[in-house]
Amino acid sequence: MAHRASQELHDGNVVFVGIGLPNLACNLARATHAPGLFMIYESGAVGAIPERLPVSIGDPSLVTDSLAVVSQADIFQCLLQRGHIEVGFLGGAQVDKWGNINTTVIGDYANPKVRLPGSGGACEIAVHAKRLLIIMRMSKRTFVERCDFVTSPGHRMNGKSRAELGMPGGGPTCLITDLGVMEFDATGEAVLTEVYPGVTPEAAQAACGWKLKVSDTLKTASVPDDATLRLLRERLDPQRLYL
Amino acid sequence: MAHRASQELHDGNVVFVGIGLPNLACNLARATHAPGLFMIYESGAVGAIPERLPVSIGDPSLVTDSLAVVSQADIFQCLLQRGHIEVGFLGGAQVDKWGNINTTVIGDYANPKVRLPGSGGACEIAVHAKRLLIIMRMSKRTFVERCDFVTSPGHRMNGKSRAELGMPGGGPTCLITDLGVMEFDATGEAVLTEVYPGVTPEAAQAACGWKLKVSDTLKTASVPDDATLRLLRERLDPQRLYL
Amino acid sequence: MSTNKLCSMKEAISASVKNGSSLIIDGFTHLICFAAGHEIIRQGIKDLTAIRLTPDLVYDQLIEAGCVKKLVFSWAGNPGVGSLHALRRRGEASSPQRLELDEYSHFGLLSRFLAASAGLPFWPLNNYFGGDIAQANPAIKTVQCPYTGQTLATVPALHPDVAIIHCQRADAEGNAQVWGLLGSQKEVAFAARKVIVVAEQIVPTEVIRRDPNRTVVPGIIVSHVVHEPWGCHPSFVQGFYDRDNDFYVKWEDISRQPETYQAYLQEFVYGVKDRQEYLKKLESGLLDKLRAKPRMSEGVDYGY
Amino acid sequence: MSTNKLCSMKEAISASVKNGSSLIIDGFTHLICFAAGHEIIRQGIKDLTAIRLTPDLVYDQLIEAGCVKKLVFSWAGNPGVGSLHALRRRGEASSPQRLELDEYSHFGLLSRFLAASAGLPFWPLNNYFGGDIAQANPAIKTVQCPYTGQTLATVPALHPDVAIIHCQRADAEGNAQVWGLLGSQKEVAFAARKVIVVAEQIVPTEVIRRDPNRTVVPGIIVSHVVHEPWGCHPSFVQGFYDRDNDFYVKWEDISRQPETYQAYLQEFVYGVKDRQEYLKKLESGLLDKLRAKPRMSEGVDYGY
Repeated sequence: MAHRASQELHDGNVVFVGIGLPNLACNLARATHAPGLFMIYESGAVGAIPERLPVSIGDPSLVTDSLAVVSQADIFQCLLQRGHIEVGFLGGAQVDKWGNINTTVIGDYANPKVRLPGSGGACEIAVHAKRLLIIMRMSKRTFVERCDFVTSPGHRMNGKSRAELGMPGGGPTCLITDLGVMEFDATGEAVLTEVYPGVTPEAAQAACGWKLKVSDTLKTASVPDDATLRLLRERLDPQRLYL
Repeated sequence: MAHRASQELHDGNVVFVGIGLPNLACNLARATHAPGLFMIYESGAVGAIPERLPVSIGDPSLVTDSLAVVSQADIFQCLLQRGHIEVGFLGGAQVDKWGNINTTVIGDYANPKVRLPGSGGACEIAVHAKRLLIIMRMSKRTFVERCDFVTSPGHRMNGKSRAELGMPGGGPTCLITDLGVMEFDATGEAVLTEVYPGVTPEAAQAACGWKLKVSDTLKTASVPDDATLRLLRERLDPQRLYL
Repeated sequence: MSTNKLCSMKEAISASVKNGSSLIIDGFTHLICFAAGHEIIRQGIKDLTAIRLTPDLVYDQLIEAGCVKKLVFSWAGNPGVGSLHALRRRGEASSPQRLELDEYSHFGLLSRFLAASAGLPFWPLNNYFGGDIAQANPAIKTVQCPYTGQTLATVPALHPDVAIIHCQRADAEGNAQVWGLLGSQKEVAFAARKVIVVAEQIVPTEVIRRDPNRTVVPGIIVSHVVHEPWGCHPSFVQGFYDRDNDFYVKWEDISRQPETYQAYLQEFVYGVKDRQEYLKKLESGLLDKLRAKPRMSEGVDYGY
Repeated sequence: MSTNKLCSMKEAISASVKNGSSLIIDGFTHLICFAAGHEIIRQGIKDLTAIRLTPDLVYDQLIEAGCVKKLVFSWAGNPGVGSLHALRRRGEASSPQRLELDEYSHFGLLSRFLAASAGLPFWPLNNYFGGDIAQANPAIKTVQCPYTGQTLATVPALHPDVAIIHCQRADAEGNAQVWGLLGSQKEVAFAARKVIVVAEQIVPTEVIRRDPNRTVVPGIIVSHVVHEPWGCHPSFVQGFYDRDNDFYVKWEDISRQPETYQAYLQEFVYGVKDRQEYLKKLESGLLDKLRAKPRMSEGVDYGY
């Protein structure tokens, strides 16, 4: 997933980097095809070039040798809300076919079955990033018909589109899973466009809680070559924090 | 005037220092009875201890050895609007009996006879400072029944009091002139409370465009002693920028 | 007016934090003052409204110790590792002692500090369209732009009773300098009614004055100054010590069960009288391992 | 993606500033880029909307040279000395060529930059009660706080077409570091559609990275970078050169009469091809007199 996600990051893109797999994918892209990937962290690091894989988005290695360190007010107001973030990158506990994401609660908000961490910066990233990448493992429990709580809005909320709601950012463009990749069609619905070698569309449907649209031109998703695998395992995440 | 004004500044006061005579008065207070006067300049210098008399409120001597240098947004939002400024200090081209000040135009705003510099930070200082000192030379031309333009509000504007307008600061407490000193009574009107030696209330009235209230207990204003004069002339303003 | 505000952590907390206070121990992964949280637990302060974007392990410990009535937050987890288990136990439907939660996104809660620090009653932000955060929290309202007619979200100003700000260095008057991640320290300090500055180093005022652009909190808004080296462990202080990532990982196991959690508090919080004793209890060699390898910036010229 | 944006002042101005552009050459007494203003005059650009809290001598020169149609400002004078005479001649009732004025207080105009830099359409401020500024300017409106019902003033976001930001040092990508007075440089840069960074020193990116907390403008929002030592004279650059206060005093006499004013422009602006030639025309010994006496700060530790 980290490898496939990294391919969505182009050299020179300004990326708002989240914790976990997004972090790994960004650092992989930077070590391979996108050395000029410009990484911004909600902790305040701008143009970070961490020497080690940052364990948290506030790791000291993000500060040392970054181009700028600014207040969180500047991150959210002057960079994100002002429209300077090209790519946002989120994961979650639930996602629906419109790319709405839940990281708040499983069950009822007032009386939750499981209390999750909450939004952090996810909601505003989903609102403002020019394009949003979502990275999540597939299962019927996580790819749901309707999120218990919409923390971060996707393409369509209670029947209303982003345009109708006046939302500035572009919304999700790519949903990267462990079985394949979905893109979003003109109505804002996720369409399976790639599967990993050996994965069938039926297997993807079996791990998805909604009736999955499948592209007519389904492709095979690219997998990492040996060099990339070595890079991931030996240099980028030797402690296997995310792999 | 600088000497008399300096006496309104108490040790430890947090003062928002304006250009010209206020600047000189603050530096005099700091050199005499108020060494801990805490000077903030709208340019961003906080806790400045200038080695020379700053020619402008953005002089480099305000930066060197100050306690903090902050953005102007922080000056106006976090320090002034947040209520941390105890004393503001303004001059002007016209003042009325309520302490309203004009530094914008003489004549009609759209077609002025004389175009003055404008507000700068004066309006917001008048709105937010806990107490405001005004320092101006008296004449019928400058102490007027009604200002041509109210740049910085005093105690009463178009018949409305500060309380009625919901204004946070305390308003003018002291109007220091070259003939004497006025304080403001409960209705917000200026009352002559002190005159310099040799000045009569009649002389003050002759230089004032409104019918001047005079205190029953009119006092003689303090004048600088020789040491203070020497300090002003030789050390604080040797180039006679303001004297 | 030079005033010496130096005191011990014990004095600063007992003078400022009361039962029922609203409190923020700020820091965004960086500069989280665990020493202050532990002292609050030792003093047995109750019914706190605990505020922070990212209630970290130290807030979870305050919750486990029974100090907290209400949590105001935007992301509650053990970053990169797992959950905050005391919070989780008190946040789910099955919990007998439910915590009051007041929940935002980062930008939303930050905006509450921005409003308060700027002396305004509210702050506008272009956010919360269509999602459920604004539905779940009635404090999030809207305002219409008087120019474009556009509807924007608003949050109300939040003025904590006490803010605790850790910094690299401060003078005895509380002029505090910070570098590396700034989080929302300036905003939180100006938002609060009372500010406690905790510093790795107490320096003469001349050191502060030599580099005034580094001052994040001016002493005029500070009431107490505490000298507490290593006061942030297991969090970090840029230029002083690294984040103790191993501890954050181990915490997942310690905190999962109430028994091991309480045992930890007994040993490392109740069982010590102050930060110095806490540091002595850490495994030998740990502080040396975490101590920062120097990476000095150069000075700049403030002359004229 | 390392992009080299270095070019001459001539190239930066001709690529960015057009007839009818809205423009801000920022700086609050500190870091006012006279070199940029002079180049705009030489290029004969017309109908500018010139924006700044404090239109200084350089804006007055732009007005005298006929480049400006509209001035957006909050305090227009020669600080500590007198008037801006070109502006005054075009601002009073008797003037044949009246300038359009859009006038605020400092806080008001600054708030227009704050709104724009934050990507919001307006900014609220607690100001303008009872006075005439809001009466005279219809752009100042009000909004009601959704929590307290309190009425606050608002100003609309202002996005200049071009912002010119002078700094002590920048790299070739426009990552700009500033110390001393910060004015509203960060806000103005983020507010603008296009940013030109002018630097006393161009440094390798490694120098910027060694002290990231000093970066005020990140290169990702910068389109052109100009190396222009002494580009602010007679204004000043902390750590490089002092304000030429004698010039500001002499200016009162030079600018009072259109004849002497035009003669000055002929000699020092039209009569030179660039900043280097301007510097050569200054009285000998002046630069040495103004050069800053060093007052170095110490470095801080960014290690971990």
